[in-house]
Amino acid sequence: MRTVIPDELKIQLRYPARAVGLVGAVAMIISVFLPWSYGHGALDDVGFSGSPSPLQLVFLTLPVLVVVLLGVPLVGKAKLGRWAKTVAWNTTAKTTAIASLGAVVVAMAAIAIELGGLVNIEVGGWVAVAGAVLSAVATIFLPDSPEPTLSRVKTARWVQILAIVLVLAVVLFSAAYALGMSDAGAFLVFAAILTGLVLALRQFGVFGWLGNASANNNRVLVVSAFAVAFAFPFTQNGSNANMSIASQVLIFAATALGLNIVVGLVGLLDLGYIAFLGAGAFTAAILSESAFSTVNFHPPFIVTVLISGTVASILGLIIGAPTLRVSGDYLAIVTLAFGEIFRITMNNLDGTDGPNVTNGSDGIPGIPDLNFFGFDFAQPHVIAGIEIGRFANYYWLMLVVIALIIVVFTNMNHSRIGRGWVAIREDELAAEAMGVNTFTLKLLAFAGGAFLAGVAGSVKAHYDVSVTPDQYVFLESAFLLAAVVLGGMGTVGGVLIGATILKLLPEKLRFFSDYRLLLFGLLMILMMRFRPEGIVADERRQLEFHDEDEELADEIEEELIAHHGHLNPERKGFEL
Amino acid sequence: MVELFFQQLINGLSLGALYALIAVGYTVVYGIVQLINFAHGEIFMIGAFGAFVTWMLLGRPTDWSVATSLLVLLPLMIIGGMVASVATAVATERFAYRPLRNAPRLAPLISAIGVSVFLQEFVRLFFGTIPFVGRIPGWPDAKSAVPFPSIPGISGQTIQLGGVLIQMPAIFTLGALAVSTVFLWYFVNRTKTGRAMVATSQDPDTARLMGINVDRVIVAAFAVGAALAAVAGVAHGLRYGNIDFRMGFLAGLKAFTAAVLGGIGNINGAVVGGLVLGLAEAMATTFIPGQFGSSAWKDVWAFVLLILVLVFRPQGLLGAKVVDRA
Amino acid sequence: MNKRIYSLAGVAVLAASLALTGCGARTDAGTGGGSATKVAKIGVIAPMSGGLSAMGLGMKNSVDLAIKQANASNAIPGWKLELAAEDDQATPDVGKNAATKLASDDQVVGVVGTLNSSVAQVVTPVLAAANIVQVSPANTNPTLTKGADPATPKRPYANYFRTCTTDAVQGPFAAQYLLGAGIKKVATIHDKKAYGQGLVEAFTTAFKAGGGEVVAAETINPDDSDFSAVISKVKAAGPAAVYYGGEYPQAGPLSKQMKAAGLKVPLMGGDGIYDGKFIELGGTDGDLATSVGAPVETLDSAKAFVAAYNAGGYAEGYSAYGAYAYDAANAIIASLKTSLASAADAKSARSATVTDMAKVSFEGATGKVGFDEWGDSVSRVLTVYKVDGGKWVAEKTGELK
Amino acid sequence: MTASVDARVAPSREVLLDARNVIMQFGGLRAVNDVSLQVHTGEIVGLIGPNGAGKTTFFNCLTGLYQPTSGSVEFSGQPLPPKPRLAVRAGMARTFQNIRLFHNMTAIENVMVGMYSRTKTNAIDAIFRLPRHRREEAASTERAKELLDFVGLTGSGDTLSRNLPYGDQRRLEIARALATDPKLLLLDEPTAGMNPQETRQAEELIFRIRDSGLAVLVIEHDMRFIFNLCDRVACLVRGAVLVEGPPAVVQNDPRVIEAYIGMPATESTTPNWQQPGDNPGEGVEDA
Repeated sequence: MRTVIPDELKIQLRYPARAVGLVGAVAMIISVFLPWSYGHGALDDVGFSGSPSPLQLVFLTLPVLVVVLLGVPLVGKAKLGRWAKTVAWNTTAKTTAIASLGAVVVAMAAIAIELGGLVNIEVGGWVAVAGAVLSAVATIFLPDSPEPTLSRVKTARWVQILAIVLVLAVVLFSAAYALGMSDAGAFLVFAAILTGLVLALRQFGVFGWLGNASANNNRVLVVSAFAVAFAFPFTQNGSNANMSIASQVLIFAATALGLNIVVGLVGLLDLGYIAFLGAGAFTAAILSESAFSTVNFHPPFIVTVLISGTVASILGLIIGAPTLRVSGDYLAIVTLAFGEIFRITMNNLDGTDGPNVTNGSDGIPGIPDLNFFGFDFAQPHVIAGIEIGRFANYYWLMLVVIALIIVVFTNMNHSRIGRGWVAIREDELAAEAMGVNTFTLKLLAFAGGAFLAGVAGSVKAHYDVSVTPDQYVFLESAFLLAAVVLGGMGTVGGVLIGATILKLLPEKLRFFSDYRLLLFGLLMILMMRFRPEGIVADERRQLEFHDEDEELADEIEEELIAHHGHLNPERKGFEL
Repeated sequence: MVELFFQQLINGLSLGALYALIAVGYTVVYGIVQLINFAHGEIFMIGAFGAFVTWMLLGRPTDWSVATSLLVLLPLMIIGGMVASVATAVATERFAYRPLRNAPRLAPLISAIGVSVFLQEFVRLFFGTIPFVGRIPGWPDAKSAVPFPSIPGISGQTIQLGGVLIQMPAIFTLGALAVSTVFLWYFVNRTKTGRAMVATSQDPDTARLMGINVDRVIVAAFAVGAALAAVAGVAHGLRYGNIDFRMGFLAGLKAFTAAVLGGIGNINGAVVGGLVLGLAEAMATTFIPGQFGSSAWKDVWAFVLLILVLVFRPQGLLGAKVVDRA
Repeated sequence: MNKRIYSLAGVAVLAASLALTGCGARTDAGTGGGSATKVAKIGVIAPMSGGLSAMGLGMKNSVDLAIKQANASNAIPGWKLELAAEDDQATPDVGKNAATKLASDDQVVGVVGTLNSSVAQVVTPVLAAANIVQVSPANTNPTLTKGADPATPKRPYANYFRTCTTDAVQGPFAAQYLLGAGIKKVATIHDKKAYGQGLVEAFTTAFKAGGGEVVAAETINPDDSDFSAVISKVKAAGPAAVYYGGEYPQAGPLSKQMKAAGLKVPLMGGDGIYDGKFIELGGTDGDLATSVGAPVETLDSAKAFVAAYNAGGYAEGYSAYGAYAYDAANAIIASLKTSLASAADAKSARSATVTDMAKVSFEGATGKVGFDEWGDSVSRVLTVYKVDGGKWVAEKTGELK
Repeated sequence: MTASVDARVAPSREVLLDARNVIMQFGGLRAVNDVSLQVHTGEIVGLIGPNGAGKTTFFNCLTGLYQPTSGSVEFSGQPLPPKPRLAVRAGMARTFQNIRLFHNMTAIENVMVGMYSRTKTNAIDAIFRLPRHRREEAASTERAKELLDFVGLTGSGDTLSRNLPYGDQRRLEIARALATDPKLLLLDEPTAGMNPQETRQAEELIFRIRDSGLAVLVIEHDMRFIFNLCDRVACLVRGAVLVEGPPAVVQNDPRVIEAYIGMPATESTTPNWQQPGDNPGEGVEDA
């Protein structure tokens, strides 16, 4: 964040700026204990004095952080020792102050909209606004700090592990908290606060350090991430509403991860990917014990999963074999056409326009719940005194599926095949000239991605109870692609985040649902324009999209070395 | 059976003419920037809505004489549609594609999907609305299909030729295609911009060195494609009697198929490809026996044709050069 | 010195905040805290955004009207009814989340919805698991009440009811009308969706049984705008009328293109095309539609509904299914009258509400409201409407035997 | 004109590459006109010629990128497979005139891609991390490091190839080609853009490659480089072999001198020795 204010002025004003910034932050802290609104219907009821709402308490972290960032340097550089340069005090203070202003503005806007007009904002709200403006403006006048070097700080292993666990715990509770919100305004304010915190911590250098810490403790990170995800249903107190959303997020994410192999690793644009999910779902539905099933063969689910994946990957081969030979641009359109062929065909195999396989547009409803050796997915189970309902059962199953997909994705990526894929993406002709079997590898990616989608589809069929062709339209393919693009092509974490955002936001912001697609289209355009590598950037991808940026190239190389040590194949990927 | 054949021939040709008019846009843009302008179907849709708006602004004339309708109303509507679609296409190029010209090939394609969804939704949500003010009284909203105005002398008029019934909108579409092709030929071969387009399509770098403003040429390509798409939009409205915000998706996909069929990058190819595709669809529904001859399968046959062409003759029927996009 | 200033400031702040404590403490401001009346909620699951939102919002408003009327007349003493509306965006995934949300709300005792049969297929199991009664004003797919196999009907979900009639009633009524009008040769076209296909199947069976001949049976793609190929084929068969199973967005253009292509015979359809928009999009004089119930003008209860709805100040019209939704809500309320009477809280009244539905019977906005052993509406009164002078005009009202 | 088989080569050396009467026709344009060339084991052969003489096209015919219109190419006594990657499997590796590294991969990854055709790990091995995967991965890493050392890129393994200096990129391309374990290495202008010192290093590197038992076929413009380096030189002009023989002979052949001094003006007017498909929008003018 660079501002136009001349450096000399900044140095002159550094003391008054710091003081004013502190006053503003303290004002924000005080405001939390004052009522923000006259009515009680706004956000999660911010109309009390002396007893802040949970949201206000969360908000409190921002001004407190500002106070710390502005206050600590006051104790003197000498006392801080090496910490004086390790973190970017001033710039982070500025980011945090601006973020608080953003959060306050969103909060006030929400109050005004929910209660009908700015008149509903009480004194606390105005104090918060004033404080936020004050501290934001003041911190802009602080001299810029040098780049933080926190990422290079060496710490003990247990500190790193502790930090990872802590971060994941915070993630878990924020997720649970955010999902539990019923008020869209409150959700937005929370999202604004969270975004602000993340930006501030990044500025502070925490993410660089965390990145290294997690690279050094890859396995700990992965295991604890799954532990946290596994623990999530226990935070829901038996409520199904959020678990239903959470399992849909997982199904969506699993499919997006499959697409990520094709788009993210090999660089093939597949616009009909939803068809593979559909193929898996239809196969599983037809093979299930549903009364509407059109065949008389009902194998156990484990077999069904494999058949579904296989059917999907055969479709992948059928569509891939002829088209992967032609250029990549055509592939996008051909896959799109294939997606349409799939949907129309499923619609037509109804006994009128073709053999009766899918019941046409009625689809196959009444698919029974899964039952693994007596474990009935339909029934709630009580574990540790907490009721775990139907959706949580599917959530856990999907978690296993996702874990599997991540293992496949990562292990393939860090292998001879993965290198071949990246080489194809970088320069297909050169790859072919170096002996890489480009066609087979592309086909493998296509069929493999389809297989994973088919597996996800087979679970989706049982989870959804009903499978109809109109669930598998082009727009869904576009959404999958958006999850990959938004999160970051070629990454696992990014795609998980992208999928979560794309599924969660519409659920939480239902009042906005009419504008959902409009924003979605706009988002795709803006992402491509301003951050094509996505939220979590894959190092290589970032370079491809910023081809001319040599500085970035050096930076990323440094990171690559820092993260992966150097090329030690044993440390990448997971053991099975 | 013979009558049915000729009837479907007419149906297929006029449907194909519609595809061809849209397909030209894909082909011209692809020839110059190697970009599949995924949002071109939406440009076609906006052309139709532009013509509709023109009609509304003219005071929704319904009782003009045949001569005035054909000589004044229809040309005005076509021009109105062109203004809307060309403006949209140029803006799209400027804001969504131009900044990505040196990005990896994936970027503009994804951006194009975004544009496509955005334009559809924009029309759906805001047609007949003034932002922050509200709906314009008396204007239909575009959330479902909007009835397209009838043009006296065309709408509902038919010509009987033996057992074959030819509808005037079909004749209009075929005529529009013929006129557009002549216009295009003239534009490409006889105007400075047109020749600059050809030069740029063959070697953009050299063209730039020769003093051709490549940016302008690209804009011109988008504009030409959009203008023809607007004509197609009017033809669609006359033919089917209504327009809606989703009409561009399938039509765009079919038109792209037509462009590939004829050989993408080849203008004549787009025209031929469109006509062939239209015929194939019409004939498939009539002459494929059994359940698979049902019209529910016609889109499938069109797309299967696309895949077959790509496998066996990727350069298309008229053999445009296929760029090795390795 | 510094410390002193800080503590002073702290005291000042504390004092200020105490002074502002006009709003009371967080603990004692509960949710209305009404001890006299308990709350029960009736949910609505319908598309409230997207292309079908007009119908969904009409449903929601009509249910709202029924609830307001019940509260005003104190229909269930000791209880206050509330509306809990959820958008399903006409997609199963979203609908399922909506149903799950309502099912986890202990105060919800019944749900009116959905509009789409495909959404009902995922919503009903969720509600069934929670024993919540569901009354759909619009689902016409027979399998929802009679199971997969029409030969051996089996009711899949005991909590599912509907106030609209199924395809099995409308199709035959249309067949009888056409036969009665002397038309023996028809072509059928449907849009392959559950509603249209069911309608055409029911129509075809009845029409053939009555001695008619179906000379062509075609289908169209729901998102098509070009019907010329189908029309050419149908025209070649020379029917005296075309029976169309589907909804007005396709039916209007289809009728228009039929007439333009020289196939100048009436197009007949079900309640899916009984809408002003059909005429706007190309429906021409002579086209026919069947709709459930007697015409609004002839039914006092219907007139009362329309008047109350218009007086309610809703922004959207009640649309095609408003009256059915109103009846559905009133059916639930009727059942609640007995089930809630003895219940301690809303949740415990859920199963009783389901069982009591069978006894519900009253004159609703669409005619007689009641349910048979499958949960289907017992009303079999239908009306044939005809486009005349650019308007729908009631042609014939009767009961299907 | 047909080039004759060079009789001076010791008979003990076997013929590795045997191209006979290769013709490559693009539409009306004959880019390679009846060229025959042999490369023996352990030999460095140079291919020179003015711009547009068809050198790279001929190269592409040898490596399976183009299918010659007529003529035959045999490698180790077998007909050359028609695909680049099969040519690589057969033992032929190449570099590119304009460097085509995988720019956003590290140097060592680039080299490991070169080993693709010599490794066997399949998807199942990779997913389940089976012993074969571990074994091959370890061996590949080891071998890649050796190769980097060999070409003089010790310690640059983790550098993104786009960040390497120009000369190092050329060397990395050679290392990547060597990773395919070839019998014959084809270098397309390996010293283009290099300074004299780098050129000397490259020369030395190519000698070392030859000494390790590989045959090398080099396209070059730098006459001094090629005459120092090669055992035999063929001069290609307008698609046909003009002279072939030991460097000293070719160097002094008046026709070669004439080709280089007298030709450039006429050659530059026919710059179309490329795949016709390079002109993407050619169809537009058809309208």
